[in-house]
Amino acid sequence: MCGVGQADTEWAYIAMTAVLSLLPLGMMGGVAFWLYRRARAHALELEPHKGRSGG
Amino acid sequence: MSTAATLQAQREAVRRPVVPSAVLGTLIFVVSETMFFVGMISAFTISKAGALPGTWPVPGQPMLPAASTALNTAALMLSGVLLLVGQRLWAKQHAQAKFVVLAAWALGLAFVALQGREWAALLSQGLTMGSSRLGAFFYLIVGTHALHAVAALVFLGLALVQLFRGTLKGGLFFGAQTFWYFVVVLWPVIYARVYF
Amino acid sequence: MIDHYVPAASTFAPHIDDLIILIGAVVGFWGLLAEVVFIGLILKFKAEPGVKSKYVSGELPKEKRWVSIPHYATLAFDLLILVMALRVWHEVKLEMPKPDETVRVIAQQWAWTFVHPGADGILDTSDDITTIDELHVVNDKTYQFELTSRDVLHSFSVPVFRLKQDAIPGRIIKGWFKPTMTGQFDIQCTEICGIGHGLMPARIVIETADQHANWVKANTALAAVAPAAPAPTPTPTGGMP
Amino acid sequence: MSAAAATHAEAGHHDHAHHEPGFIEKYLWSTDHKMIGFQYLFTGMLMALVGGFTVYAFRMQLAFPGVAVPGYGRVTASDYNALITTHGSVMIFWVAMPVLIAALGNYLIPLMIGCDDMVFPRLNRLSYQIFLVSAVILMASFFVQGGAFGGAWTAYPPLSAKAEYSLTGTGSSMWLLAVALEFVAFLLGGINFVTTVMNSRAPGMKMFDVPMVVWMIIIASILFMASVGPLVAGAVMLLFDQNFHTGFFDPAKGGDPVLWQHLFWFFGHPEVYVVLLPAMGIVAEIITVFSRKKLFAYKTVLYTAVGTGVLSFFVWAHHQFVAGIDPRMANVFSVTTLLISIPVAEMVFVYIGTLYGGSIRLTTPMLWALAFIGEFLIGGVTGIFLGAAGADIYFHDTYFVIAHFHYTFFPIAFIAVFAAITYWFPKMFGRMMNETFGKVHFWGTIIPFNFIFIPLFVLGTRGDHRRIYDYRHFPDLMKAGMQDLRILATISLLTLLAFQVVFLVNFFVSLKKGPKASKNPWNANTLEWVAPSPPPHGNFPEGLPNVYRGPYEYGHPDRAEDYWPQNVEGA
Repeated sequence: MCGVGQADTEWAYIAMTAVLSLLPLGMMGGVAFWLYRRARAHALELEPHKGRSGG
Repeated sequence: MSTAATLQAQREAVRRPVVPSAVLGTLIFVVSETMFFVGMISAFTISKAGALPGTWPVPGQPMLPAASTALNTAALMLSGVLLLVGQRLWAKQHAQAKFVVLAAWALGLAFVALQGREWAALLSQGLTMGSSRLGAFFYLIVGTHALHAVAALVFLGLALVQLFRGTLKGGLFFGAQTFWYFVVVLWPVIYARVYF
Repeated sequence: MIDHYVPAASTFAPHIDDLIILIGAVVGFWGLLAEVVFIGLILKFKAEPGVKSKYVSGELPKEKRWVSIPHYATLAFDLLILVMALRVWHEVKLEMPKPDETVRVIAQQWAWTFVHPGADGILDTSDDITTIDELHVVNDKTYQFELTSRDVLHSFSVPVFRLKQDAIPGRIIKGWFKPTMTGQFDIQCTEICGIGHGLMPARIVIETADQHANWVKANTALAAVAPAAPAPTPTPTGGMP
Repeated sequence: MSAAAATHAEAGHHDHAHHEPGFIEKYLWSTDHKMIGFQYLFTGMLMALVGGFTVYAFRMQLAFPGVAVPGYGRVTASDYNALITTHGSVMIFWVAMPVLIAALGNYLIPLMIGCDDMVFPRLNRLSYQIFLVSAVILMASFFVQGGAFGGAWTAYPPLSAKAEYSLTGTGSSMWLLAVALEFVAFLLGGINFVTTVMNSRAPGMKMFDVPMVVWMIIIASILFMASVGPLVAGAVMLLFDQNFHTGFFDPAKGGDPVLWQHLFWFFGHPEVYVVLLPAMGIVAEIITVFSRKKLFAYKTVLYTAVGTGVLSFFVWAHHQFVAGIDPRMANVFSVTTLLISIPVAEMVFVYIGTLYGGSIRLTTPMLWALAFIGEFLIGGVTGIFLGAAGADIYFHDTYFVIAHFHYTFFPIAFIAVFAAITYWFPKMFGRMMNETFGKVHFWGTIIPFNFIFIPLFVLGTRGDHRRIYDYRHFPDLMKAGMQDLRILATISLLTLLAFQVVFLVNFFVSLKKGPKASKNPWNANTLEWVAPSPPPHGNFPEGLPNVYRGPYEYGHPDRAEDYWPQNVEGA
């Protein structure tokens, strides 16, 4: 195998790739899901305080 | 002018949002901020992993005081918990709420002060931004966190003043709280990654 | 197609060319088809007085087929391209055949330094030959190169080999090539490296074993008696076969 | 009084002696979303002139090396680097982003979702002000010692980190500061967009009644906000490296130069989709209106946009195949890169499908929108060559790459924007643009555009590499015909630039003298056409519209007219 720099940084790069790519998607997905649930609750005219703990 | 009045009424009718705009705006801001910190922390991780054997911890440079920082960490965590309690009490319009929030704020201030003392000690031992990679990353990450902590304390302080005057509105309190929780939750991650 | 203009002078160069032609054929066909359908639809459905447009939501499965079938076609052809592309990638960048010789390539602002192993074929011995902006290799020999940089990022690109690799200060990056044709060609720096980036041309000289031996001899002798008599710089001959 | 007069005054900068009180409050300190949109639009247009001038200067140098360029003078090696760097950064960060997202987002979002303004109008004003400061800093960097930054728009360290390498110490810090400020500006704007669409939609407007362009701007804003953090972190680190002698990216101090590339491209690739999606949205609006057709599979378009956004987080290392990363990473990133072609291709199929059975009117906006699809398709398919790791070894950093991304970015930043301006001009300024001039400008842009970049594809396959100011040093790159191709590209560029004068004349003359536009000159469905042209402060003087249906009900069989506005009641 060739082209590799320091072998020790490999895992760090891979971990960074995974974290950097997945975290924003997870966060955005989480916010979107929470909003979706809030919106549904809202539409059903449930109590407005119901979803408060999520904030 | 009656058209203006109807418009206003209509807007009120339209804007019955799922979540208050302030909440949503702050939330999105926090997501971006998280990515900002994650960028720095992952840069640090890579840099640390790429260090040649024997160069980490940096020879001749002081070790980060992980043990004494545990105290700061505890102060910050407690502050976060107290603020959560304060929020609950405030929501129930409990009279004690303001004192709990004040305690949370004071603990936050203590955290910043203790961090400042730690920085002074490290600087006097020769750890500066230019002295080594550890120093550079330490002051960058912890410094950015400290700036956020100070900003959050300012907002929380404003909310606190209004709380004591009895004029506090939900928007400011919520924004300041969210920001403070962000600072609190972020710290253990930084502590675990940078100090050890 | 490409080797008509840029000779293919390494063992893997024809494979990269074939890959490019394969991709060209696949995406060329589908891209052209899409353009034809697209322009055809514009011409066919130009507004005419009294003709109302069709009401198609595109949500029915029957209508969605028009999108989903090309979608699976895209997937299938993507997979084909991927398999071919990664095979070539592995050959060039991941496999490392046992080298006959190793050369060191050092980039800096704004010149290339090449360290040849000399007569003994081993680097870091006293008979190493160091040249500036000129790399001498032997046809049909497998070379490993050790690439590094002294200051900023550079990129070691030999178009006739279809080879490219960035040089990074503080790291030694290894790679390989095996020339298949003699001649002199460009080496280019393809990563912007400051104001002299356009002034970093080097040449690669691919010689026969005899020519190379002569060149090594001349340069070793030159190195040994350097202060005494500067021998004329050997001009390696060689041309396109 | 009218928005048209306002923007004219702002664009001309000669109306200072104006009788209306509070010029600054009205035009520069306004919190009205439309005014902020215009501020972004005109700043973007001004910056496009800067981007156009830089490309003129360096293309002339490439075609006629060493000859003094008329209007610029001799292009030295350091000038050349500064020019290409400025061209790249200006066109992406100060033209494509502000016009597509900030200008059109600000102008269109409140109008299209039927509300009176953004939810955080003062945040919006602050966003523009920060953006303006960033543009001023960038332009000022031309006049400091050493000149503007010349390390390419990707700013790879160590070249960008140390003044002794780049020779533009101040210039590179200013460049970095400008880019970081610009990101802060768009972050504020993005928060505003998402919150507004979530919370201020007109009564009755469900999420699936939101016009596609609004969706696309929202998805793009979310992508931007989620990906920009690491780059801002990197920018701060690089600024420290430049000015405080830290060694984050300096190998001599144990830093890692490749780290910057990761932080940069982690943002840099989603950025491509950040500008692509709004352009796709604009095209969706225009092709439905002018082919009088419902958008083919609205939800599919939406899902492919979300899918593109999600995948865009996993493709960034394809810019680094030969940059010294672990070569095994290419396996993963080749796969993801080719996978992202699927949702994008599907979006194009959907648009082509929308044309089927339509009643197509080839007005100027429609021509631009169709040209976008046709040209972007070429940009898309040529990307496959670069995503396939094996072929990228050869093509990386050649003119093939340049031609490829200009076939995507030119349609995004110019073709789609011209489509948008010609389409929404009647709404923005209350007057119609001239169709003949519009068509002359269209053909005068599209034809030379192809003749600029097709030669570059050929040059790229012949090994011509990027960012070289004088090819005469490379014997293999001066072989028969290669210089002719460079000259052809440059002459085509000159033609293209010349035809932009037609646009500017058409734009400013129509602004003053064009025939008055009615409320809904194109018979479109979306809510902005319910407001007067141009809309007054507060947008809907007759009250906010109620929404009864989706935005693309064209050619409905139950209706006599072939359109059915969203706010018109009916079974």
